[in-house]
Amino acid sequence: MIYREAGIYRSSYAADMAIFPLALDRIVVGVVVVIAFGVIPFVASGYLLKGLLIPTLAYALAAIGLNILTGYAGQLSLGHAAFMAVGAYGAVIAYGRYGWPLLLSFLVGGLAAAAVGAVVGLPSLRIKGFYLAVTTLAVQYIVEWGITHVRWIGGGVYATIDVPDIVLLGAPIDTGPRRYLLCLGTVVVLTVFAKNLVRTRVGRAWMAIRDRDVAAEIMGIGLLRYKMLAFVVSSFYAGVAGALISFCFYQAANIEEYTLTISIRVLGMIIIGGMGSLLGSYLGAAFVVLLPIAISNAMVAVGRVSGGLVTTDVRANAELVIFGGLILFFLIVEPLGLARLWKTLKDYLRLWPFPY
Amino acid sequence: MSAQLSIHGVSKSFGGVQAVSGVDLEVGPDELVSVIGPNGAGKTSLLNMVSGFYHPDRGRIALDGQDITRVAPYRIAALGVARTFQNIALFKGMTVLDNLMLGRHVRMRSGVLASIAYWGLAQREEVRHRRRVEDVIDFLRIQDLRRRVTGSLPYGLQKRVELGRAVALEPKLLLLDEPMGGMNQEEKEDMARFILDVNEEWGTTVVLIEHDMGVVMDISDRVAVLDMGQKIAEGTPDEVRADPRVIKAYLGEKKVGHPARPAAR
Amino acid sequence: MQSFIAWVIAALALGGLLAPARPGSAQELTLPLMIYRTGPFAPGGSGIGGGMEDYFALVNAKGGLDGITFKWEECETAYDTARGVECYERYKSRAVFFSPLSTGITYALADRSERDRIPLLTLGYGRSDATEGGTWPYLFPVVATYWSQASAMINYVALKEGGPEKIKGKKIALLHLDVPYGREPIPILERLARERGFEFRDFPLPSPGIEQSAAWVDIARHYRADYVFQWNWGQSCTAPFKEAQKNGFPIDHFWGVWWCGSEEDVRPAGDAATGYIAAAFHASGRNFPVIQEILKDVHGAGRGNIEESRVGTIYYNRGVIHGIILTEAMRVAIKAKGKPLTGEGMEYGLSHLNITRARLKALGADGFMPEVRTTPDNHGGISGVSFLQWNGGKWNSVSDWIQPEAAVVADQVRVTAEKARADKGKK
Amino acid sequence: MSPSTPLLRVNNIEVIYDHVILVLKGVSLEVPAGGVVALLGANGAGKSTTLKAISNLLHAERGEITKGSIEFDGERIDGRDAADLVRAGVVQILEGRRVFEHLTVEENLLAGAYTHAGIRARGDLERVYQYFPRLRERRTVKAGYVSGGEQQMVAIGRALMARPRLMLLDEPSMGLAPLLVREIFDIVLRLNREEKVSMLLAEQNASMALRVVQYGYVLESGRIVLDGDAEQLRVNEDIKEFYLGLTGVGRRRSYRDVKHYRRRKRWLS
Repeated sequence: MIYREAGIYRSSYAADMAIFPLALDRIVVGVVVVIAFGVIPFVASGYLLKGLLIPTLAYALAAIGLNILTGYAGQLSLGHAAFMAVGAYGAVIAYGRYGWPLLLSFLVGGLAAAAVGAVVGLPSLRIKGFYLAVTTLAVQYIVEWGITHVRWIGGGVYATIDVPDIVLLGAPIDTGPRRYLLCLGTVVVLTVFAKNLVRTRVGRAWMAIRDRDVAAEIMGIGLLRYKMLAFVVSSFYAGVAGALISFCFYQAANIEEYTLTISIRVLGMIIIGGMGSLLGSYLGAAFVVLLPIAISNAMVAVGRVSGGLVTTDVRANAELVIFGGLILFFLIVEPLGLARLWKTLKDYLRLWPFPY
Repeated sequence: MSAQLSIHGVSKSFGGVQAVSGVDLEVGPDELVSVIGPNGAGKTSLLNMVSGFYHPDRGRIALDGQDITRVAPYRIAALGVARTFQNIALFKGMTVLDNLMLGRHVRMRSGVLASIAYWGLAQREEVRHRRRVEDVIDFLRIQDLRRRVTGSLPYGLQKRVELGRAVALEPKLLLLDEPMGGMNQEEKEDMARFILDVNEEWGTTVVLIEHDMGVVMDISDRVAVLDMGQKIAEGTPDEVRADPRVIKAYLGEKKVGHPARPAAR
Repeated sequence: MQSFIAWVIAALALGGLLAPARPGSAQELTLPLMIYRTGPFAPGGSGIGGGMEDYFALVNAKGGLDGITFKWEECETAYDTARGVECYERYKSRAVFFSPLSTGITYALADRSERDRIPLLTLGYGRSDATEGGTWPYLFPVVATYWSQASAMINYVALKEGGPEKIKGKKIALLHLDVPYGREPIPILERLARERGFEFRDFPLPSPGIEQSAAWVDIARHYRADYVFQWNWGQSCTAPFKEAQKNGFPIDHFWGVWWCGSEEDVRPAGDAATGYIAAAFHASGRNFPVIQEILKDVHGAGRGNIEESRVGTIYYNRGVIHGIILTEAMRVAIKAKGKPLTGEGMEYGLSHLNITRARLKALGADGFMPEVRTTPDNHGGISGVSFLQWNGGKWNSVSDWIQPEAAVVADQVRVTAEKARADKGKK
Repeated sequence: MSPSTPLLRVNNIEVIYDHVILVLKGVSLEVPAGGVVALLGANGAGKSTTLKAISNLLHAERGEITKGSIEFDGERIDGRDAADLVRAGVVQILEGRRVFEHLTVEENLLAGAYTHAGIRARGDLERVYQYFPRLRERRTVKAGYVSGGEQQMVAIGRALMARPRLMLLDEPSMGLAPLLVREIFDIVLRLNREEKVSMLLAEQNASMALRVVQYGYVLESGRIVLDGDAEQLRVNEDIKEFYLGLTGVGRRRSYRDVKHYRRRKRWLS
């Protein structure tokens, strides 16, 4: 009975339709937001910010993008990294080469990715499931090829463009905390947008297509239009995520950081985190980005304690085995992802201490 | 009486099998017309052509005089045609409320940009349509199910929610494919009540496919009978019930409508 | 219950995340080493790591560097850039240098390292234009770059053909992964083709480059190349041997970049690889005093960091040359800037290297590696390149230190460095 | 086995979905050897869950039996895996005619014989075609393209191929035309008489079900609220009103006259 709903009344539809109708949820989220914006940047080490939190946030945004497409609209994609690459290069070119303002450059990156997404979305009317995934795979190769071979985009031999010093509205974004706040702000705003989108008309239309496309059509939802829209919005998010990764994390747009492996990793995030859940996108990104590092750190500790007994080779490989094992473990405990595990925990707390 | 839905000489074949051949049917405004016939007689195919899933090989379908023979399903929905499915086609991962709100889709306007900004246009629109949806919720007496995920609901309630989703569209023509299938007596009675209310009080034209002859004969204004893709009879329930061809093809020799009479076995 | 276990594991993992790193003592310098021991390229990472650590152990065994003994801590990058960045952030407060062992990680760290004043040693990888110290003050491709290597390969072709004039009209093919790394030598080879009068064509392989039969039919039957250079990585280095054999291409005219020149690259091909030639910026084998000392004082004392059987292999020796250059740079840094050693001191050390023949002799590394000289403006990258031939059992040196075309490389460096400066918004 | 031991005995079982949702709250029932028993009840009362608990198909829907026991032929079968149960002779025919749509009718039937491949299957196939001559005509047609009634026949025929001793039928009449409903029930009865297959039948169509069974249980909200032999149930006032749609005097009331309020049921659910 820790997590209570009883005694909470809602007197207007607007209140009933709020993102967090429960006061307790609102408090929890409020506290998290205050800590994330007001405490972490001031107390966290550069390592925590630059090595862990920034990549987690940026990948969470990428995962939200893929979740919109796959978790909400039900369209499989293996080309997500390609959209991220387009966003990264688009933003870096706009910012570095043409000197456009930072946020506008992010927007440019997102829109460039969205444009590619629209093209990729076209076949989705006729091609479904795995077949669609394979066509999106083609995008990965085409985008990689384009960026490496078209001089104007990739800038020549290295296909790598360095990000100049970041300035936002006159303020240099040069320290760990500032980069983190830029990243956090972007991701939070886009998360709120995504939440609004998925809880209203467009989002419902996507979920309808995901659940039963035939019935969606009969309710007046034009499949092509909404599938395309899902691709466009999803790749916009991926594009901005790619821009964040290159601006705040790698400080360069480098095509080798947006390979098929990354698409699969982001797909892993939403599977582990939970399909069709924004919270799950965060949890999944944290799981995939942080857990291997945590295990690696734990292994360093094992190395210190054991002296030379556990060799570095064994430790490095144990990391993979443990990480793989944990993925298996969590998916067996909760195939629907961490977000569902969280919900089950809440249900459990709602009834606690009674079993049913 | 000008027909609201008129079907003229409609034929459709699938891979050489003639599913529907040369069927005519006129349904007037506010009428409740049932289409009956054996499994595989072409009833659902006919419904699918009206709602735009299949386009007929021959023939013409018109809604309020407007030709909809080759119009896409989602545009037909926007013209005010809603339907339910034989095997329930609810959006199972979504709540009852969201399913019903989806019924309002064609009546709403918010696009991506209005939606992401939410507080403003989109919220006002959501609230406005939520009110209409609440009317449907009250009408179907499913107030306690608003937040339930439809996939977890029992079958009969799923059927009810599916009807609600169709009704939420405020259709002028409602197509129901076996709404009573798999229901017990009590649920059938409720469902019959809802269909009659939608038809009589809300003035919605209804085309109904149903196997339960008790229901069909009690609530229909007219009944059309299909067999092997062709219309073999049409008339008031009493006329149809007495038609020897209908008895042979569909109803069987025994008198229908009183299935409870214990048979001596 | 199940979820309870899950939470416990998660908590433990989190504990690992926050585990504090202990600082080293005054006489002990902890070196964080980025290594990759997992993934498809693990032989490279583990070999280089082992060689480097063995060399540091040798320095320790000899009493340390100016009283400082080394400790090292490995950070597994799994050859993944994000992991590399995390390693950097985790260890940067205690690091005086990093050696990322990955071009991707190098790109991602280039800016940070400059800001944090921690130099990056990128031996034989990374950006070739980083030799331009003005643009990249904290990047050190000290010995040789891809560009100097490519030009040295052309010079070696000329040598084999009997003189610079004899290369005229020869056909040279570049078989490469179609990724930035594989495309990197193209501008240099194109330019040299124009200047020296040979023909050049590149044959890109879509990643991962395992399927090469079509490319080889083109190279051997249609283009009829005289020499083929391969610029691949991992399995794509091994794939060509059978194809070359099938198409009747003379294997001693098939040469590899130094990342296609390890025992691990040729052994799986069996006889098909016998006669293959690969570039290197260090020697192979154990016949050098420095390696013998390691065998005696490190492995002999039970302090080896790798299976003894791998000592003297290509990747191992590449680790040793890392160790030598880092130690020499530290020596220069301490001499000029004193103790304690800092990243800035290390930057000074790496940009004032002068490893002469005499110094190499003293280190027991004469013939093991070329002479190396750096200045703040020129971070090296143009030392000699050696060529090794695989005889079916081991690599034999078949050349002297072949010099690259310093002028051509420098010109190319100037062009791209200018562009990079523009990207970065530097003047 | 003594004659008094029922073929199937479900003993006070409790089923929970998703660790938290209690669906069956102590259900007990018996099917005698050679008997035909009906399980009546509203949608969501737990009829399908009871059948799936018996054939151990719950885990696919994240359900589990937390209390009670199930005995078949005097042996505990709860927890035995579903394929094992099929070999032992317990076969379920799922609601909604789940046929393999992309296989032909005959391939569908043969799939039911996977527990005993080879020559025996041929003979069994012949036997199925005797009961369902219509399936013989359509043997090469993909099951996805045959009519709903024929699909139901395929589902029952497929179950028959496994040579069951107990068939669990979930809503065999759903979505079928009146003539077909009668045909299906006739075949079910013939199978019972001629093949000695015992039947447990979950049905909405109470009037039809009560005509063919010997005994019935009424399930509401996860509890058995009433049981008795078919004749008793047919005359029960509540059954008449809520399951058969009869007015107090035994006449069927019209769907047009249904009131918005109802008499309370006498059982407590």
